[in-house]
Amino acid sequence: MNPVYYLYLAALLFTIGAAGVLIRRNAIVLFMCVELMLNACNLALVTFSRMHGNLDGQIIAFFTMVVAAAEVVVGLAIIVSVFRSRHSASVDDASLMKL
Amino acid sequence: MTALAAAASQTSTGEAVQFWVLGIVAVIGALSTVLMKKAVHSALSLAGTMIVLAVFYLANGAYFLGIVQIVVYTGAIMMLFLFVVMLVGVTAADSLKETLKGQRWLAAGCGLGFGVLLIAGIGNASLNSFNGLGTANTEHGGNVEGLASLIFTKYVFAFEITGALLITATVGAMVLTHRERTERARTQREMSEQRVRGKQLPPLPAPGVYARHNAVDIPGLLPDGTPAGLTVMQTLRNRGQIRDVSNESLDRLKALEQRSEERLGRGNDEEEVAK
Amino acid sequence: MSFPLLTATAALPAIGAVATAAVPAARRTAAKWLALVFSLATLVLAGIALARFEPGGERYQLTESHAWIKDFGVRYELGVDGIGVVLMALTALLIPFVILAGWHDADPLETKSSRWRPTQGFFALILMVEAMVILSFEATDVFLFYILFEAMLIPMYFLIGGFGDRAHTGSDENAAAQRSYAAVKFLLYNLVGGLIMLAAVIGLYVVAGTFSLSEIAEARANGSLSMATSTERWLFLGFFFAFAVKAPLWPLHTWLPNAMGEATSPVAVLITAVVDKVGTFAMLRFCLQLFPEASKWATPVIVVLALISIVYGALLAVGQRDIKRLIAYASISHFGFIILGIFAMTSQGQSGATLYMVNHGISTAALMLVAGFLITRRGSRLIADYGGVQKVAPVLAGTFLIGGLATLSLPGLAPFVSEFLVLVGTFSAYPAAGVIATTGIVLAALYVLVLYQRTMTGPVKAEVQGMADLKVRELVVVLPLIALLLFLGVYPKPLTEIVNPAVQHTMSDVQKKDPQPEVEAAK
Amino acid sequence: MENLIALLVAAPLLGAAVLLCGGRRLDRAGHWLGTLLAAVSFVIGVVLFLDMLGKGAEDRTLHQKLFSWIPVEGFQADVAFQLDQLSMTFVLLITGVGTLIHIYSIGYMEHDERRRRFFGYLNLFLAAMLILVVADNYLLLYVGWEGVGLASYLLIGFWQHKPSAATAAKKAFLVNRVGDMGLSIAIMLMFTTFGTFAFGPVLAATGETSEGKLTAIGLMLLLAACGKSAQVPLQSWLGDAMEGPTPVSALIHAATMVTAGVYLIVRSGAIFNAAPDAQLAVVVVGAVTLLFGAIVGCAKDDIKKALAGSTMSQIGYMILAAGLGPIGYVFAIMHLVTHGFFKAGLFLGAGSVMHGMNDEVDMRKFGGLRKYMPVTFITFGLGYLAIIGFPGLSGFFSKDKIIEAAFAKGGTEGWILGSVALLGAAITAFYMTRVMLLTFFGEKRWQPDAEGHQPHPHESPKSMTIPMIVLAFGSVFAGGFFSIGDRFLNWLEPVTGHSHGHAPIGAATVTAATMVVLVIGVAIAWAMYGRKPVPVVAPRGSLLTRAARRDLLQDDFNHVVLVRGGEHLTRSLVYVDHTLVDGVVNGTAASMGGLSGRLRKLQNGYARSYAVSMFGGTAVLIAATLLMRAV
Repeated sequence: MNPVYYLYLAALLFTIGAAGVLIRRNAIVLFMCVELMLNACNLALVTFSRMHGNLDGQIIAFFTMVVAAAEVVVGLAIIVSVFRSRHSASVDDASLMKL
Repeated sequence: MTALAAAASQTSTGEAVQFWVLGIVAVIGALSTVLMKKAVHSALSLAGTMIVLAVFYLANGAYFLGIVQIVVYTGAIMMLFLFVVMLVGVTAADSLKETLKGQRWLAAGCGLGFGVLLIAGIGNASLNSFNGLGTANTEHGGNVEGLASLIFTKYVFAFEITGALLITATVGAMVLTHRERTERARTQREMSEQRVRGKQLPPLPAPGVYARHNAVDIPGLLPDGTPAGLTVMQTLRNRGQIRDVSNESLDRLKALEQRSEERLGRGNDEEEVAK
Repeated sequence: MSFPLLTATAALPAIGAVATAAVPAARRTAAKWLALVFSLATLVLAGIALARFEPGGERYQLTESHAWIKDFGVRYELGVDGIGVVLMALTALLIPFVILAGWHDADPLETKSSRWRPTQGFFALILMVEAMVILSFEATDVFLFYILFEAMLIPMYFLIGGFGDRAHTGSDENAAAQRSYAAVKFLLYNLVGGLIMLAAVIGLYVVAGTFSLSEIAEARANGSLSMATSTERWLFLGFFFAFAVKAPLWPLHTWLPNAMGEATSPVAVLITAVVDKVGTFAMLRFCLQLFPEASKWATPVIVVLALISIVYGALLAVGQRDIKRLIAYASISHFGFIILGIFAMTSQGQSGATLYMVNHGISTAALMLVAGFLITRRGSRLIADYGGVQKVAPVLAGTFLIGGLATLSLPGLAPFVSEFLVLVGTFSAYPAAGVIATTGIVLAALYVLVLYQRTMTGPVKAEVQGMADLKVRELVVVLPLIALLLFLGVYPKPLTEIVNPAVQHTMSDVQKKDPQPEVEAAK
Repeated sequence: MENLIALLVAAPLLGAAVLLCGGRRLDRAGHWLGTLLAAVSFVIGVVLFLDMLGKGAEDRTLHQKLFSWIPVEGFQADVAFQLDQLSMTFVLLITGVGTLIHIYSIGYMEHDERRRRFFGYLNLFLAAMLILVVADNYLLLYVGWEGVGLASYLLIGFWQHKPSAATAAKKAFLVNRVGDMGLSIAIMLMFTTFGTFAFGPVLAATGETSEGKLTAIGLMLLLAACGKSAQVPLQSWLGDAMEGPTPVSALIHAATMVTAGVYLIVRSGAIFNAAPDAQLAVVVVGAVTLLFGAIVGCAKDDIKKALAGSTMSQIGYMILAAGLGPIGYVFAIMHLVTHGFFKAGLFLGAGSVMHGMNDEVDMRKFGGLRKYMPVTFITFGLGYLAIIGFPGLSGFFSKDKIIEAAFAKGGTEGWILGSVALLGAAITAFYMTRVMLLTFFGEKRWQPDAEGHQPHPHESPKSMTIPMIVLAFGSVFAGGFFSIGDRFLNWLEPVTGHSHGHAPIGAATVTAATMVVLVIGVAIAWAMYGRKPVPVVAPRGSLLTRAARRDLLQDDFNHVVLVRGGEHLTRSLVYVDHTLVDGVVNGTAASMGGLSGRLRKLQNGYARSYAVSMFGGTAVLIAATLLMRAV
């Protein structure tokens, strides 16, 4: 088997995640979809690392995980505080950004 | 070690079988993450996908990342998600009905186009030769050692920055979710006591409630017809600009009553005559 | 290095603007005097420049040149030829009168708070406009000129939109809406023109590699810079469009009546007598000098448009019911004459056009300012609201009549000289156009006399009864203008002497010679 | 001597400036100052005249260049004067009659609070008229030409509070402007043809250009003359101009300004001589106006308007004579001078009558005034006799010469023109007799004025009668003085040239014919107005009478075609400007606004929508990258 298939899988997962971001309204699920996209990227990075025969790709994937963790922490905190004030986790409810 | 290194540098049939089986599981998990109505189900599906991905990392020779993926991602982050889902309400099921006009079609179109383009791009790239991680992993005595030597040498600056990022994120999360309360909340009892002990028991009648005028300088009338000076605003009271029409209006009230009485009385008389 | 006289002339009003704006709210009168003093000082400097200008000398004199934006070859380059120096002097001359005439136009309304200080702003903006206009008459760098050409819109916008004529009919809200409409229209029209010009300026840079007028002209003259015919034409059109909007030429004129009608009359003078002159001036300096072939190519169309402007503006002036709009349409007609004179490309036509710019500035200022005094007294701009003013305010009526007679180019007053020169110049190049333009003098008489008859003569209207005659301040505004009109009408030689050499340069730029009289040609 | 020419102009100009700018302080002495300066100008004129008489006929012309007026490359306009015999004649007429009328106005305008200004305007007129006649080039002549137009405008509208006066003034100026247009085009044509517009070079070079050019110049000059001299088709303003004070009518609209057209044509004689077509047009205009004015004069009941019709008709004679070429130039000017005397006298007489009759102008409300105003009657009567051509008086000599010259034109043309001139003489006799009879003879038909005052006719003060007497002298003797020994002919010939035509009929026959038609005219008038009482209210009259009362429908034509048409044109143009020209712009603005309104909806505030855009954008970027790589 050619490891390129991992890349195809990563692309597929990334696209599914992206579509999820566009379709879902629940902010939590939205975040999960973002995580899915990040994971897909990580998979691609790990595969590249293997292909190129050095560890830099894995390092980047590692950093991605760290950043994702930080992002999730802050993002979930925001969701919680928005939920407290609005009693809704729907991103469509926060639509004041228009004329 | 050598066996593992060999597994990393070439694709065995076993890996192919594992890829096709687990790959399908991963895609199903991703799809159900997107399509499940309840957030809990989505979270669980995502956790599944992530475990599959961890296996793939291991298969690709990224042993450290594979473990981290399970411990940090599936173990910590997904739990955090679940906590928040609980906080927001487990039962809250999303309606999957689209409210934005054309959003779903656009999303689907874009997603499809994007996917096709991505896959086409990968297909176009000349990726047929690969080196495998054998030498890279064995150079420092193993995958973890290899990563460590990179992180603490080449990427040490980025590493420190990510540390700062994590601290900031932690503080940020605390700031965002923390609600400040500097004094003790008042009990219901205290509130009702305060209401009774205040200067005025009921809210003041507004000008014109009982009055025949609605001008601000004319006091409202108490039920007995006398003016309630307190209903006029402080400034006017201080200036002495209260128009006292109590007597007029009382007289007028009396005249009205008298007239109506006369009319009623006559009516009564007639009724009596009729009887 | 010698004293930078041109920079000083432009900088002084700019400094004055800042100083005036900085005067505290309560010291309103001080702000007015400050503005007046600065404008008079500018006039002195402009007078010195005029005196130091040698008509027979170099084409551009009193030049200054400093590098500005090196990467694009933009230079801060100043210099005046006979046309520029005369127009610069005209601007410096008119501003003190504008300030004096608008002495009370921006006094704050009582209802506003004490921190409200429109007066300072009004006079500061006027001085700002003066600074920019003067500098644009001096700029010999295309890019510098473009920046000024656009920048002067900003103070003008606020002057029109922020300080409307208090004599309006209908409600305050309605008047405010009208005013902002006029201001926005002014701005948009001129911005569109400026935008197209910007494209042409960039195009010019791409073709020529420099913004310096003298360098481009020199390169064109010695053949080191040749433009393709179509390139030259497009660039010409880009420049000309902007100037035609500013001038304004039919059919790009509709912003002018609105702007002049809604603005206070000093600001209206500023628009038509000062700012618009930049447009016609730029036609002479940039269009003809940079694009001589394209100018000649476009001449037939421009002459026709100018003729339409003349007749159309005059006819519309006859049909107006609002005094200030009437004067605005009259100005459109006069701008038609100026453009006609420029593009007739004869010595008489171009000298006449230059004189016309000066004389039109003075005569319109006189007429418009007197009209403003009249309107302030009665509180209405409608012609029908007046009648018999002559009986109650004879001096006002007399000055109004003289302003009107200047507008209709009566011989003996300055505009006649320029108008006749334009007509002769046009006639010798395009006889038919000359004849059509001549009808303008009949129509001018019509609208001026109808205006005078309806407002000044006849039985005294009740509302006009007891109208005060001109006060000292107003006389100080009007009488010098009238004296100038008379002087330049009888003895325009000082002006023509300065203008003639510059016109000869322009004529040689476009490589045109005056048509020879038939009899001499036969010899 | 030359410098005196500038002084000649400067005196009244100074007067105008002082009187108009001087303010109320000068109210008490203003009229004296004005009159004095007019007289000074007259005296200077006389001095110049005497000096001129002392020289030989060939070097009588004086030149004076004051300064270069408009020096532009290839275009030289100077303020320069030229005083020759022709100009001299006019200078004496203008300053002489002008001074008399200044004196007359002192009395006539006594009760007007704006008398100072009136004298200022009169002085302004004198200055402009003098510039007109002593200019040495057409452009300076144009300055005077417009200057007298301005003065005329100011004086006709002197009583501005009357809407009719204001309208009449405006009309006069506008109609004149049409004529001025002709003059300016003529000057432009001269400039392009000759390269100059000074009299000397232009008139000397007429042989060097084509006849077509000269005809065009001639026709344009004729247009100018028509405007200023109230000739058909630009005659309509003169009748209305009678709204002005009577001295103005006498000076400007009878004696001097309206004759400027004749001056222009005679001055440009060389051009017309070389352009027979233009000359023919001049003759036609003169002949038509001659009859037109006479007919209008017959029908008017307003004494001043009747005289205005007469003025028009008499100027028609002059234009006719001027159009005849060298045969007629001298006689045109001679008639102009004698007409200046007797018409000014007639107008002053009319003013005197009005002065005594509470400013009544309707002749049907006069009658029998000869006993009450003897001086006016006698001077007016002498003027009357002069204008109808009573043998021995001024008009007889000058008009007779014109009729002779008309016949002498030769051919059918000569016969037609001669007959028209004769017919005109008959009509002149008729309407002037009518004026005379209605005013001074017959019953008293006096009516109280609007305020109910019964008129008490009385003789006017000395300041008014003396000028009338002086003018009456001129009316009686000027013609004879000029004609005996061909004095006037010899005086002007060096400037205008002269040629004797070959009359098909003898001079005596013409004179006899003139006498016959004169008697017929007078007789008819006597039969109609002398024999039987005249109704106070005008009878309806024949179709021609009614048309003549309305100036032969000229005004109606103007009103319908020009005024109404113009109103419609301007109104529709205002509409077009607002809806079409402005509409395109506003439409563009509105469509931009609409477009931005649509585009604004894309900004709906939903983060997911924005995300789709970003995602789509990314897809496009990837596609672009791939494509670029593929290429």
